Amino acid sequence: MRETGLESALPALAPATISGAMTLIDLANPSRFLSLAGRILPWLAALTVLVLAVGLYQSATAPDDYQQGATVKIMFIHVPNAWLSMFVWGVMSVAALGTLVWRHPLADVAAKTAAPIGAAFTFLALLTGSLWGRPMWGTYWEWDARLTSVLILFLMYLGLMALWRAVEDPSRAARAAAVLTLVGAINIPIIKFSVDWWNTLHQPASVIRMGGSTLDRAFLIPLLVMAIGFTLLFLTLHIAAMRNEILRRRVRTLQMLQASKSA
Amino acid sequence: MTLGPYASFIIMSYVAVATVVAALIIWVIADYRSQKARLRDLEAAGAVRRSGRSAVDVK
Amino acid sequence: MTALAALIRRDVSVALRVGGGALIGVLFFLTVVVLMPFAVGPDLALLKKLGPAILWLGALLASLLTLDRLFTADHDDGSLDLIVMSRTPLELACAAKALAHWLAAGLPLVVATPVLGLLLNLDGVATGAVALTLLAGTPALTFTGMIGAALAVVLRRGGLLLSVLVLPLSIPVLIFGVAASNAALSGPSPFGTPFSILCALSLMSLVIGPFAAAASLRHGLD
Amino acid sequence: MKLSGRGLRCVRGGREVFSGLDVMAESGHAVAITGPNGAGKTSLLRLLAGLLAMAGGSISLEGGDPELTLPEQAHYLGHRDALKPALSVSENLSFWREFLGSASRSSPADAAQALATVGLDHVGHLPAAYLSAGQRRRLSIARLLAVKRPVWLLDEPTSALDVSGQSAFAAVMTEHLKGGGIILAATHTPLGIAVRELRIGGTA
Repeated sequence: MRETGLESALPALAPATISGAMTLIDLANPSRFLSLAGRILPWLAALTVLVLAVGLYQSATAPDDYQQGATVKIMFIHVPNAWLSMFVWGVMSVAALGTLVWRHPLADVAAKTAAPIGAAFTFLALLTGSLWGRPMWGTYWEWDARLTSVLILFLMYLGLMALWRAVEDPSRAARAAAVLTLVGAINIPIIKFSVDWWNTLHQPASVIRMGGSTLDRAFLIPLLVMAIGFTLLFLTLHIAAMRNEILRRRVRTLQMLQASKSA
Repeated sequence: MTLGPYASFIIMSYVAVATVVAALIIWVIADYRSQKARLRDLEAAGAVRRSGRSAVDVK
Repeated sequence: MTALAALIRRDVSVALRVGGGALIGVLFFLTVVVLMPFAVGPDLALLKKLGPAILWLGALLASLLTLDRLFTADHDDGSLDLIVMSRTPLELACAAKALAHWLAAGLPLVVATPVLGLLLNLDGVATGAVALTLLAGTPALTFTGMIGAALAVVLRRGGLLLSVLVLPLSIPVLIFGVAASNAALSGPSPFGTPFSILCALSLMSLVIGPFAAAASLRHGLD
Repeated sequence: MKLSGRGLRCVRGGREVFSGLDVMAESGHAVAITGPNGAGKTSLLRLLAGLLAMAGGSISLEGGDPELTLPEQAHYLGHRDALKPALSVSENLSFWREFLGSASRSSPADAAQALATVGLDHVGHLPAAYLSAGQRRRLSIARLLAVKRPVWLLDEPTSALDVSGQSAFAAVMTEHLKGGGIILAATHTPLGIAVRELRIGGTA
C-alpha cells in the first residue's frame, strides 16, 4: 500500500540527517509537505504575479529591435518557455535520481507532476517560436535546429506522460519513468548535437538565429525578469500539483482500504 | 507602444501563453477541489487512515 | 441497440482511461511524421511534395499498431466468450467494437493531421484534403485491420504477424488516399475520382470486415 | 424445462477429450460435473455454451424460449472474470446488464440489488482493479443475478471464494433453482446444495 511505503521510508532517512537537513525530513513526510505547501503557496503565487507583472511592463516598454522590429516582443515569452522546457526536464531528472538512488518518498510525486507542466511550457515554446518564425521565415514551421530540438523534447514529454498513464499503480510506474527520464537527460544533448549537425548539413547557415548571442541590455533585463517570473510560475504550479497528487494517492489508498475491508 | 506590421502575431503569442497558463491554473485548482471532495466523501463513509488521523484536516 | 451502444461506450471509455492505448496511437503518428524529415532532409519543398504520403503512412501504421489488442484484450479476460454467447449477432458486436476503436484511436489521428500538416509545410487546402481523405479512409483501415485482429486471437499471436497479414490488404486504401490528397495538392487529375473510390473502399470494408472477423472468431474459439 | 445432450463428442487439438457423453438436467435441478483434471469438464461446459464446436452428438433445450438458442439463454461463468480493471465495479456490471439482457426486463435497481446480494454494494464506485480475486469472482456472480437467464453453466464457481462467500453463493444457487433454473457446474469441491453428480473421464 502506498501510504505505508511513504511512511516506512522515514526511519531509513532519519539517522543520516540528524541535524543538518531538517528540511529534508520535513519534506519527506507527505503530511508535512502538505501543510508546508498550504502555507507557502499563497506567498509564492503573489510573488509570481508581482514578478510577471513587472516583467510584462518592462517587455511592453522595451524598444523595438532594429532588425526584427516589434516581433522581438515575442522573445520575452518565447525564451522563458524554452528555458523552462529544459529546466523542468532537469527538475524531473533530479527527482528521478531521488526515486532510483535515494528512494525519496516524494521524488516520484515531483517527477510525475512536473511532466504535464513541462509539456505545457514546451508546447508554448514551440507555439511562440512558430509565431515568431512566421514573420521571419514566411512559414510557421522551419526545420530549424533549435525548434526541431524543442519539438523532440515535446515528444519525449508526451511519451513520459503516456508512460505514467499506462500504469495504474504509481509506485510501479515511478521506476520506469525515472529510468526513461534519466536516459532522456543523457540523450537530449546528443539529440541536440545530431539535429544541429543534420541541420547544417542540409542548410548552410542562412536561417536567422533567434535571440542572438549579443543582447542589448534593454532586452536582457526584461528577459531576465520574465524568465524569473516564469520559473516562479512553474514552482507555484508544481507545488500545487504535487499537493494534488499526494491527495490523489491518499484517496487511492483509502479506496483500496475500503475495498479490502469488505472482503 | 506600437507593434508594427506583425501585431497579430505578437498578440496571438501572448494570448496563447495566457490561455495555456490559465488552463494550467484552472486544472490545478479544480483537481485540488475534486481530490478534497473525494477525501471528504471517503471520510464520511468511515474510511480512516492507518495512523488514525483525519485525512482531511491537513491544510 | 442498447447492447451495441453499451459495447461502444465501454470500449471507448476503457481506451481513454488510465492504461488505455488510444492516445498513444496519436503520439506514435506524431513521432513517425516528425522522424521523416530527419531521413528526407529539411527541404520544405520536398517535404511538401511528400507530405500526404508521409501523413498517410503514419496514420496507417498508427491505426494498425493500436488494433493489435482489439479482440485479444477481450479474449484474455474472458469477455469475448460472453460477447459470442450474447443475443447480439457477433457481426454487429464486431462492427461495434471496430467503431469504438475508430472513435477512440482513428478519429484523433484525423484531428492531429492539421498540426502535422503545418510541420510538413502543407497549405490549408492540402491539409484539409489530407484530413478529409483520412476521415474517409481510416474507417477502412480499422475495419480491414479488425480481420487481422480477429486472426490474432485465433493464432494467439499478434504484433508483427498482424502487420504482415493486414498491410497488404490496406494497399488499395493507401493508393487512393494518397492519390486523392495529391490530386487536391497539385495533380492534374481531379480530386473526386480517387476520393469516391476511397469512400467505396471504406463502405466495402464496413461490410466485409465484421463478417470476416466474426467468422474467424467463431471458428477460432476454444 | 429440460436440457439434454446426447452422444456428445469433443475433439480438441486433434485429441478426443470425450465421446458418447450424455448429459441431462431439468428445471430446479443442479448437476455437478466431476472428474479428474483433463477429463473435459470445462470442455463440456463450453460445448453447451456454444463456445466449442461439437464433433458429434446433439444438444437440446426443451421448454425454453423457442426463438433463442441455448447459449443465448445461458450464463457462462468461466475461469476468467470478464471484468475491465479500468472501469468501476458498477460500470462493469451495468455494461453486462445492458449488453446481455434486454434492458426492458431488468432495471438499474436489479443491478444495485445484485451488487448488494454479493456484498459489493459499498465499493460500486471503485475501479475493479482494486478488487481481490474473491471480490472479482463475486462481481461475476452478480452478473448472473443482474440478467435473468434460466441455464447457468458454472466452471469452478467457488474457487477464490472464502467460506462465507461459498455459503452465500449456495444460497444464490438455491434461489435460482427454486425459480425453475438449471445449473451445471464443473467442480472439485462440494457446492453446498443438493446436486446430481455426473462423473466424466476415467476412474482416477
